[in-house]
Amino acid sequence: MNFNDILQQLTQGFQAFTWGNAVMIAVGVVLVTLAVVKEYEPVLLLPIGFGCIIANLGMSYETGMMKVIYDAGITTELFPLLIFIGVGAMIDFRPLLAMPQMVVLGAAGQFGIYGTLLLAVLLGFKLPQAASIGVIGAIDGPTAIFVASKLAPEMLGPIAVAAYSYMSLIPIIQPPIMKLMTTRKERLVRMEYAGRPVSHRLAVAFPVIVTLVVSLVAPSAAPLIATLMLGNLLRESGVVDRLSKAAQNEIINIATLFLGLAIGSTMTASNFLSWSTLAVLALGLLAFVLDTVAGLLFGKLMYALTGGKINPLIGACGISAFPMAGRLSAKMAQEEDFNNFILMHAMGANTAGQLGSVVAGGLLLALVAGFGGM
Amino acid sequence: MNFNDILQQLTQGFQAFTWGNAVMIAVGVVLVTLAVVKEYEPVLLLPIGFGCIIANLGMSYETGMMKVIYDAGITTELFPLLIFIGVGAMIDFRPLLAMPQMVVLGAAGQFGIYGTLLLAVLLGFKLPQAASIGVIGAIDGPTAIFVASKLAPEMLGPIAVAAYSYMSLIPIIQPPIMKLMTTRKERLVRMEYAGRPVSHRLAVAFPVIVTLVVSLVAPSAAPLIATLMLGNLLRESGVVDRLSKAAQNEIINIATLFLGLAIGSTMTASNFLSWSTLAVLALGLLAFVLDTVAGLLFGKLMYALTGGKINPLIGACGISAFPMAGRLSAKMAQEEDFNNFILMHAMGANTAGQLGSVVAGGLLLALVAGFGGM
Amino acid sequence: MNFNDILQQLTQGFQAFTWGNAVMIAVGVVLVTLAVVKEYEPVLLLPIGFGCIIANLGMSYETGMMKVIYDAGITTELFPLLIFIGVGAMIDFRPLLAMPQMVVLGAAGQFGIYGTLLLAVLLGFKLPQAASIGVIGAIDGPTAIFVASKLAPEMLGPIAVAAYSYMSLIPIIQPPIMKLMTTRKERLVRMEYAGRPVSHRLAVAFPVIVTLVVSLVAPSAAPLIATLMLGNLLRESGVVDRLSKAAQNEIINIATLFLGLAIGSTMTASNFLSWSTLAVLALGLLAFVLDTVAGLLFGKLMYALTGGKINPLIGACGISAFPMAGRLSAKMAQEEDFNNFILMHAMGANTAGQLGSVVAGGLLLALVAGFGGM
Amino acid sequence: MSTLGSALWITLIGMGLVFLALLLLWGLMELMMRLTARSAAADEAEAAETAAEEVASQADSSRLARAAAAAVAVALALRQATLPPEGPADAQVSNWQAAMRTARLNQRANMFTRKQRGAGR
Amino acid sequence: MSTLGSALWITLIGMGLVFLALLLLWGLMELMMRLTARSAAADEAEAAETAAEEVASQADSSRLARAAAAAVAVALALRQATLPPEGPADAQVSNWQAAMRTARLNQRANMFTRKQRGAGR
Amino acid sequence: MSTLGSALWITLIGMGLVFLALLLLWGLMELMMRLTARSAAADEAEAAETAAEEVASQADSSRLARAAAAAVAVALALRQATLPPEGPADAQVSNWQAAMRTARLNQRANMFTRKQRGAGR
Ligand code: NA
Ligand code: NA
Ligand code: NA
Repeated sequence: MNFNDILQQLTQGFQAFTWGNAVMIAVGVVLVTLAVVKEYEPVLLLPIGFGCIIANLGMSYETGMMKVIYDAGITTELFPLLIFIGVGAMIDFRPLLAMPQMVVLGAAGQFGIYGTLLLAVLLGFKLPQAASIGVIGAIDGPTAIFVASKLAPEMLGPIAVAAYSYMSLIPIIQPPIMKLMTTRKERLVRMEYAGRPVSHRLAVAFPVIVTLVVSLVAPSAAPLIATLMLGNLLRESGVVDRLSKAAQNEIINIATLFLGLAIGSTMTASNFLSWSTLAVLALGLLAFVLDTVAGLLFGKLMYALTGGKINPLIGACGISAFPMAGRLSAKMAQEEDFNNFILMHAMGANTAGQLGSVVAGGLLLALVAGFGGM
Repeated sequence: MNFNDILQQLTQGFQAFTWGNAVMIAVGVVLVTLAVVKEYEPVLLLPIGFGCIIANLGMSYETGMMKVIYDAGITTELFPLLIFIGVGAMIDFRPLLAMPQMVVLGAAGQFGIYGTLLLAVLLGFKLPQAASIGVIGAIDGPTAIFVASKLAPEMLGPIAVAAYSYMSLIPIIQPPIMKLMTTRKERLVRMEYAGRPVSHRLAVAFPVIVTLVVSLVAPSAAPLIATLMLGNLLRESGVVDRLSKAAQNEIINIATLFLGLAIGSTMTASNFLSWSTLAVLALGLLAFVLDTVAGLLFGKLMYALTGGKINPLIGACGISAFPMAGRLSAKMAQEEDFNNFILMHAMGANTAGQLGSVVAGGLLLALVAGFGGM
Repeated sequence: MNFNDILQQLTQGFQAFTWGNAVMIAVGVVLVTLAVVKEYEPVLLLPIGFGCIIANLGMSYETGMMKVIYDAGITTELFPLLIFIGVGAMIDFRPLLAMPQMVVLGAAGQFGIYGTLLLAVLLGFKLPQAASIGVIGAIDGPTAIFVASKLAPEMLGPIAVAAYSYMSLIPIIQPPIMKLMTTRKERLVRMEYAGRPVSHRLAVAFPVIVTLVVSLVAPSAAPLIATLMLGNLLRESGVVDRLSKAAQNEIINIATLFLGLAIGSTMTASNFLSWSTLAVLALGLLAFVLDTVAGLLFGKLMYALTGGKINPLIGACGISAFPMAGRLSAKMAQEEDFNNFILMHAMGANTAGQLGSVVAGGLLLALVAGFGGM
Repeated sequence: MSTLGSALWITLIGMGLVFLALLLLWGLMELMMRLTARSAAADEAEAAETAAEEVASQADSSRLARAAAAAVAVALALRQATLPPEGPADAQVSNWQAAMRTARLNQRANMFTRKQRGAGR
Repeated sequence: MSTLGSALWITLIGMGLVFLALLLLWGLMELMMRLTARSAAADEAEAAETAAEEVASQADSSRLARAAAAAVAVALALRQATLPPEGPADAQVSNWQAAMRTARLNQRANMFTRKQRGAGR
Repeated sequence: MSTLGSALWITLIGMGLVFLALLLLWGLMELMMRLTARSAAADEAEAAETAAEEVASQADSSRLARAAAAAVAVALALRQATLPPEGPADAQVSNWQAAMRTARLNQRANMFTRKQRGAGR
């Protein structure tokens, strides 16, 4: 027996502990605090924060339990896809079907991805990393995680943190931009909800058709769109309540908890404490702003083209961030005029943004591969 | 950079797409439609149909997410077994315990398996494939999938589709045969439900005893019978409500969804579009018919032996297809005579058929192995 | 074709069956019976018993389905940790926070671990095996399984059976010791529940702080304490109801069912039928007794030091066995004096015992490794 | 090509294809909406009818029942007046569907509400 | 041997063993039913009693209560008249069982109905 | 060293460290309890207030309402009298929090109570 060995065994927790770990634990505590006190996307930020804390206490994604979870759900890409099955089962695409012209806003809301990518490249990031930063501009958690885990897994932590933090900050980030870029007259525009009824048959066919089209046009987005639409099909079919409820509850809850932990477990001091993390956080915020600006510009364009029949505020929900952005736009319009209800239009644009984000994310994967970025 | 590469990246969805894929997508759409509009076993045919669609859009069981799911649940045989835990927790074996003579019908209802196997061999199928086609005659989804995934995984798609489609068509397939093979006098037989009470102790002991007997007699059926009986034990024990409910809800729902997707993902054009698929579909239907005929013949035999005390209609529930076949027989009897309630007898025969199917499936595995078929 | 081959295929169930298997099946039946009739920890003993039965019918953890489950949840250590997430979400640490002096009893309740370890070494067990037997004295299922699966996986079956059986026997094991070691006067001591209010903020911070402290002091306990505290954080945060409920239901139920089965599947005749199993069962009982005695001694010490303000009965809940031991102490006090409510104090000591068990288990792992025992 | 050049190309092609894909979806959605307009109207009418029945059955015990049902029926009639007459094929549910639905409902009821006989022991 | 020959043998042996296995189960079930007939009768009686109590407690507030309880009791008496007298050992639940059940019920109640103190914040 | 020697050392070090770790936790808990005493009192007061409101709203329809509310308020006042005055910053919830909570509640409501339009078909 050697007392040195024993002492080492007993103090290995302290020996492995570095200042970097202490800083990262503080970061984790901040994330947990934001989740609990400020209620910023708590279902994700709380597990991410806790995962970050334990990653810096020796339980990172490179070892033990967290490695098992990381390999099972992130390496295989399963967790974001399982979450998408649940999300799909919660989305109602009827407003979009009734007003398909909203897709324009859903496309416009993706400019931030590419604008951010360009800026990241200018700042010296390599193409896959720049694209992973850009995908924060998809403003959709599972898409961002799916793309980043393929292109730049080492940056998954900061990217997921940025994506979810800013998403929960949308009620703070967007309103100033919305007020700055629209006139009061524009914000007062009332829109009749044409209310074209959507048949049950079409509501069921829609997820299948979207899967077909997107899988052909952007095959890299196929897993994302297929799972999102599978969830939606379970919902709209009306004949598989058991499965639809499993998707909206068991499946999404368990996947969310372990996705959050697994992402947090990548936030070790060596991975996270670098200038690139700061750049990711800054560029991620920029992506949100660019998306909003582009969405609003297209909203104003539609306002002009329709002779003032479209309230440009709904441009801001093309960014995705379903369903927060949709609700916020409707709320902003109501603040100007209490009797102005544009929620259905906003939700149409918002679900279009969801589709646009998935398509843009998939194309990004294909383009980076095509340009030799991988 | 090479624009050819990029173009190829961007158009790979279209390049890989073949006419066969288009046909298979149509097949998938038909399955989804049958599930939604006709409500044919929707919890399975809807995921199978959707899995088939995405398999032909590049997401087959050989790659990516679907490979992960396929390997996790089909290669390991876990999904059908998890489903059986849930099924076991939903079965009440008391009617069978009160009338154990019903096992004769549960054995008779397995003739279709072997009759179909013989015919398939005559048509030129090899033994393992013929046996996999025959096992459609077990008329029990998990058993068919368990056996086929071991003997002929390449035929899993058509076999599962045949098994579940025909199972949902039982109210259409069986009645003409039942009317043809029984006289009105036979169908009018009323049966007193002797109603021997079954003690709690026996209801708990039964799953353990069945596990023992079947595991020794047909060890290849051990996983199937063990999981089915585990579920039943959870149910009958009355002391583990939490686990029994988990089996009947979370476990079976999640396993069903992903089992369906995984089976659908094997239905690629190259796997499915062949004469053998047509043969499987035709022979599978035959297996259902043969099972029903054999069950009814034994029903008539019991009618004769008991001096007319057994209504031969219950022979038709020996085929398994729990619980649809049991309900259908009872309904047929009531159509002849509104005051004739034979549901308990029908359920006795039906649960016997469930046991018979599992035993027959296990023996089939052992015999094919013994005859050098693997 | 060779009829010998076929006969062998068909009778392989009987051929592989030994007298040892028959004995072990009887053991499994006894466990199931205890679970159902006596209601001894049925959620664990019923799956363990059933797993034992099928392990001796050819479905052990070394093959097929049970191997898949064993590898997925025991080899990876995932099942006990998932259970701890659920347990954490069910524990309320407020009584302990209001009376932190109770930690002394939670520490005292771990003496049995080390006392048993010493005795096991004296009986000739090697260090890792002796430590695994000792950890039964943690009187906490997941801790015992976590430690034993690392130090002596071949003894996992008897250790888990001892841990859970004796835990359910606590209302029989503890009362005589409690009566023997305390005077009626001591048992009549009433304790005012000071009722210092615990702020929401502290209730949320507590799991994070405990994770930090324990991970540094006993890094081998980090996975156990991290999962327990993750569950508690989900609960106390109050902002992630979905996740907290998933932890308390889906996650813990599914993990419990398969943990039980997997442990049962290690109880093959060759693993279980040996003198060491008897030694484990005897020493495990001793561990419970030693824990209780040590806890009561420290309870009496506190009674003396506080001038009779502490009811020494609560010493008996320092052993862990949450929440049974806590309830039992309170019940014993009430039996002496119907108006004596010490449940809050008992729960404080009981949750302290839970923490003490995890810390002691982790230290045991580190010390056995440090002393070259592995 | 420089990384920046690649990035510019990616931006150009990427945004172009995003718009293309979504405009394609627009076209398909518009097409499908028109193709299913009739069945959509039928669905709406059916839903309204169901709602009317529900209101009637809920209000059954009071005098309000007939008034409420009438109100819903009027609203429904107004709506339907603007729609093409619906085919009878779509309005009625097949026996088969009814049977399957009943079976599923029974099954579900069994699963969840059935009293476990052993549970009382 | 030809594949067809094998298939015929498989059919013969397979169906033979299926019948054998199920007939074996029949024998076992019949045996067990007879061995447990007494305890089954006791279980039934207990269940009937519970039902009677439930009816009584549900109907408590009305005059129907005693009538209903009486009806169930009569039905029960008629049934029991045909059964062998039950042993007292089986009818009463041990203290131990009662304690464990209570504990489990408490635990369950705690799990699901407990108000999370932090939740109101 | 002999195995028994190792075992003795393990016992010594192990139990020593268990006590050390738990005593360390004691110290931390005591410290934290003191640091958060003020906020704990505020939480309690808030909880009491909520309870009072609940009692009031539940008893709304009867005369008991005001009496009950008064009783709770008195109990609350007595409790609070012994506490330091709470800062207003802690008592009021920020707009941001209110918005997020509402959003989450809406979302939850949508998820679970929303009628699936297709379901009625
Ligand atoms: Na977006
Ligand atoms: Na069958
Ligand atoms: Na302990």
